[in-house]
Amino acid sequence: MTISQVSFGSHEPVLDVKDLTVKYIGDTRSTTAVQRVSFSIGTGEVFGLAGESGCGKSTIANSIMRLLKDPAKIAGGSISFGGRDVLAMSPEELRRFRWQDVAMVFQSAMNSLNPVLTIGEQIVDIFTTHAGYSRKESLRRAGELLELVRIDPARLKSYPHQLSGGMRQRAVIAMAVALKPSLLILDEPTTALDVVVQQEIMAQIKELQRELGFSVLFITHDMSLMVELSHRMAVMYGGRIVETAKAQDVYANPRHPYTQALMGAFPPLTGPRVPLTGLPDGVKFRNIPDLAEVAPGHLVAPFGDDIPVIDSVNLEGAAR
Amino acid sequence: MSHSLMTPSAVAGTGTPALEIRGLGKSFPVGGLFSRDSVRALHGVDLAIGSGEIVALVGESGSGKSTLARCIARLEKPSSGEILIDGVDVLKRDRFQASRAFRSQVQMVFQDPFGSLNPAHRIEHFLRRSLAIHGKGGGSEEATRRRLEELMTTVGLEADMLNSYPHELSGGQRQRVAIARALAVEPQVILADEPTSMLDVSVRIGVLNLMRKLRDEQGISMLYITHDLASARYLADRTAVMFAGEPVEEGESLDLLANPAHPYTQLLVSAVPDPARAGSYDPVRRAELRQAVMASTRCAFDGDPNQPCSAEEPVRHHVGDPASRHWVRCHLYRPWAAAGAHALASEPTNPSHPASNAQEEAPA
Amino acid sequence: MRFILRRLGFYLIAFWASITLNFLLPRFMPGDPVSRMFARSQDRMQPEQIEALRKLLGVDDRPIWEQYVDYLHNVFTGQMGVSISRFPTPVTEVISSQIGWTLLLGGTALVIAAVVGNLLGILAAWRRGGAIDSALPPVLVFIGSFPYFWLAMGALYLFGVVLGWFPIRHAFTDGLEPAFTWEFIGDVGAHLVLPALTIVLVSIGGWMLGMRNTMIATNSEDYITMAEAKGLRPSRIMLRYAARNAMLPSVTSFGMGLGFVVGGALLTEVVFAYPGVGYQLLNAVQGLDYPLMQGLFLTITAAVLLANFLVDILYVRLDPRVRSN
Amino acid sequence: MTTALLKQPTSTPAVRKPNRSFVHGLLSNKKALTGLAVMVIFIALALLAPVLFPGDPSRITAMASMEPSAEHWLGTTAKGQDVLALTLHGSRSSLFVGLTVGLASTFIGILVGLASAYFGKFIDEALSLVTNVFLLLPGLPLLVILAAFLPPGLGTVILVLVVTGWAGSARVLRSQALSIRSKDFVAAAVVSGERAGRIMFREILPNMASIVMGTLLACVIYGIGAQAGLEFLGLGDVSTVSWGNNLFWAGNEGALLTGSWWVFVPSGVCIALVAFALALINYAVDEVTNPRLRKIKTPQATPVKTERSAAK
Repeated sequence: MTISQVSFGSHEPVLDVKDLTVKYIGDTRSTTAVQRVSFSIGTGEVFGLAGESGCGKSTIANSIMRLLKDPAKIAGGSISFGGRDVLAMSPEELRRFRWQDVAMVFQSAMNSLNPVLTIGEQIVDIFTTHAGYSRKESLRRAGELLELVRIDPARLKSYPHQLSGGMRQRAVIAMAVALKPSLLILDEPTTALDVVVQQEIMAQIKELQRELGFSVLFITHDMSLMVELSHRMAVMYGGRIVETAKAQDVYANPRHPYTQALMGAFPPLTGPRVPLTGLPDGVKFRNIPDLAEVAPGHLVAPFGDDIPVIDSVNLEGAAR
Repeated sequence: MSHSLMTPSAVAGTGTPALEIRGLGKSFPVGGLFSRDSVRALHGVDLAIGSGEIVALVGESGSGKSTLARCIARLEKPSSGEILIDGVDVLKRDRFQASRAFRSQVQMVFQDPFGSLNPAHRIEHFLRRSLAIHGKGGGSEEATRRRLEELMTTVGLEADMLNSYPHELSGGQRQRVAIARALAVEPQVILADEPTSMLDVSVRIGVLNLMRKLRDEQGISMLYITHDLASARYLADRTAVMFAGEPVEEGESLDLLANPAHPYTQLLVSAVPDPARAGSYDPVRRAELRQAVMASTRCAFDGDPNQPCSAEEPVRHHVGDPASRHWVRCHLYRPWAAAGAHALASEPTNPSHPASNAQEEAPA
Repeated sequence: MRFILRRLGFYLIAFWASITLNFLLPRFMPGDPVSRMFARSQDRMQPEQIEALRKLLGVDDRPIWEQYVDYLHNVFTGQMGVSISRFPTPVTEVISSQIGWTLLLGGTALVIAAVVGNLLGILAAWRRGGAIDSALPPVLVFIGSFPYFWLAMGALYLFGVVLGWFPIRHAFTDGLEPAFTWEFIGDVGAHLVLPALTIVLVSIGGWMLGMRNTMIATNSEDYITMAEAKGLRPSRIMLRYAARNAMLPSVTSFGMGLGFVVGGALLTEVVFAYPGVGYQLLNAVQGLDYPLMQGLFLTITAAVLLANFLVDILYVRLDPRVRSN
Repeated sequence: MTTALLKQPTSTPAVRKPNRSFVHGLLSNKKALTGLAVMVIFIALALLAPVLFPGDPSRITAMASMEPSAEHWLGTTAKGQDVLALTLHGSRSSLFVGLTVGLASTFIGILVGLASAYFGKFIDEALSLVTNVFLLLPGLPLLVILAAFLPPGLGTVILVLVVTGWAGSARVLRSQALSIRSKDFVAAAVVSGERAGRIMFREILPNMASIVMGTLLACVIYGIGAQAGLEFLGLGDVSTVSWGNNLFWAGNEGALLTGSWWVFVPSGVCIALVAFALALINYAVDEVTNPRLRKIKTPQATPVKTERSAAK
């Protein structure tokens, strides 16, 4: 199976994930969280990964940064970044790779900031560790970073709890671009925020991306947001990619029934009210096959005409 | 699918509303036992829900919409105001604790289906208790059993799930159980506090459709609380917008979201991602709106003596066709400008306004 | 600031409660123990001393609230009466000559146990399944299961009587004049080893496991993952991100632990005849010396409350979230 | 549309009560099993003591201060009592007091905790204040004072231990009850018209099973240890045979100074073993309910090193 290279940016992929498989090794049995997932992201491209909770999208993000914790283990496949094998990096190489090459914005800014250190200290940490700047120089640059995301540099002395949710997430974004990484992973960066703030954060990220030219791996369950922001996107279900194409193509012409259900889950804000259905409760897809190309750059996991792929279970929420 | 999507509730609008709220206010004390400070969460809320009508209450977190629901459900004690069910003020009727009579009239569905079902009990327990408390079991064990199975079928679940524990069900299924539990007491009004926000996106619509079906088939009135404008538009006949503890705009859902009159509503509408409107984002326009509204803790013009808002309470203006029930409460609204693009454009905000350089301020 | 004031108010209430308890005990206990005491020691006392003690302990015909006001007044002016067992020394004098030894013993043991225990806990949590994590906890929990006094007796027997490495009783050698000389300080140190060691041994396991469990919880916080993603050095993540946060509950239990250490020190003092307030308290109980008992209890309570207050102030320094609200 | 796909008959799932998996987890935990085994042995010995050593264990049966021998397995005291008989009979009082104190303290803790959490506001403020005051008053000195004023006896010992011991459990149970109180299912029960008592005991309490058990174990440990301490100081009921009293007499008769370690060791080791066994069960309860604390398995040979160790 190949992903055809319809990258938005250059043809040289920044990130190339091939057949990635991640397993959770349990006491008695193991579950596969991600199964043979492949995709690549070109320079300056925004690649979206959509799917619902538990579909494995965050696991992929953590695999790329190699942040998986027990009992999750990468059981197969490869991740290469700018031609380097991420999975073969030594601890020291890995430490340098993190944040300098790939930075990440986590879902909840409240939880991803250390509550007992000031924002300033947490930014300075990055500079002193990676760039070897003096404390004073680091502080100066930290101030500049905050200005970049339109936060008053005086806020360097604030603790996370003293900032509003939106400000905290902007501070995290400032941290993420501190070392000008070539890839930024956004793991549901706005789910905890209100729409108005969400809109501003996304605008901020777009602006920074235009300015600094990094690539983005954008993870969300909000299809509308994803279609608005991404160049290309993939839809995940049960640890597999079920469909991948240009975002506008997915929006205009979703092929897989699951993608259609996701699209149908967001009623439009304009036009007439039409009945939508979404996916019935307890419906599950099983044994999703590998992707096949249905149109140039549009790959879909095959499903039978009579859709036998769906069966009903009532225990799917048990492992939330 | 025979949903009456195109007919926004013919039943609504006449007779005594099923639920009416007048001047409801709620303040929370802050600080310790001896502190007299308080935070105003709700202020002078008026709202009416006709029988068989679905009204959506939209707003961001902190706008007071959940507090309102909890006050109506009498999980919180309102500081002032009246709650009328069929024209009777229930706050006066049972003053200290909500009576069972009240509980059988108003039910609530909570946001988190993983938190609203006690993990220690089987599904049957929840429904059986609701039936037993309010004497809706039908007298005999057989009748109760039949009623239980009927309830499960109504919400689209298999009857044999009655034996399951909540952790064996998916989020969507649990929320259906929560709805069945509310239905069991045969209430007049169901308050649904963000019933879909914790569910997987693909099953959200299913729960909304179920709510609509219950309204259509059983004539239950609903207050649908959400931050999701699109789902409010999809489900509700009317929509009210909450801002800083007060409803600031209300109207037929389609009309309101197509022609938002209050700057806050405009801001909300413009912030919703909608691929169909891709590219409609206008930073200048947004900055203007943002400047006008700011963080949702208070109106930007509150406290500015030059603004009429601070000097006097804003009054309601009708928006558009006088026959419509669309109103807005904002001094900036100019009825004569309604014919134009949007009301705010005719009144450019002053750049030196004190709020203009205040980003969202941190909570103190 | 508000937090500190609230805590201060709470400690005052707690202290008031213990004074009231002290006031009520001799007045409402069955069997009239106070009369027994007077019967035993009346001949040694002056009539006015007896009168004062009667009032203090409630053998008194005045209305109860009047007695109460009087009692409060006495406590706050330091009039705690005279000790019976060490007649005619005033209670305050007896206590002040002994509190220092308890502070030395309890303080040393507490600080060593808390510091070492917490460090071990940090290391155990950071290297889950490593040597420290798997071997140490069961051993420490087992040692911690022994009663303070039993371990003290065992240590006394083994290292004092059999091996003769350490002195077996008192805080310093009899006949040695207390002074700031190396000889005296060394002597005090030698007397301190066994009692302090036994308290440390019994209490260290609790510190270690407490810290380990909090640290494990902290390690799964998002900000630790974020710190790792930032590519910070592991030692920095462990200390400034994980341990710095995990120590907050430990600081709170440090305050709570004080009360237990005072209790443990009491038993240990008894075994080693260490001249602290605990040993004195037992002597007072055995000698039916109620004034001294009351004085000692109030002093111990006050010390524990004060120490807790200091810990609160420290907590405010350590947790910025408390500071701002 | 997709409704046709839902026609799958849902087989009735093997229903498993959540609490059952807790018990199951406990029984498959090595720590818990060890602890339970030790406790079973001690309880059996305590029950069998009158059969094994009929009559008053404190009567003088042999020469004084005899070393352990075939006749007296654990030797004799300075008075000539059989140490084994004293130890076995002592377990009866110690276990009884420990269990009684544990149950009573936990019961008070449950009442205070539930009332505090459910009613909140003024009731919570008042109860918390009382709890915290009791928690802060130094335990053993308070014990000593109380024991000194009250008439001696087993009842006094139990009363005094409950008075000083309930606050700790109340605090733990309150905070747990508080977090359950804020769950939506409690609000849902209120909305459905349930009464306060039923909500407290049928909705909140069942979810606290593991923490109640942990508190109970901790209280029993406290009861046994504090009773021993009190008796060692001579403040207990000196006429009963218990581990604490055995140690009190051992100290009084100078067992250590004469080198009769066999008088002093058994009761102390018994206290430690029981406390250790209970602590083991307690830690096992923690581990079963908090999966993060479980022991990490030795990583299997996988092509990629574990992420965590690679990160260091």
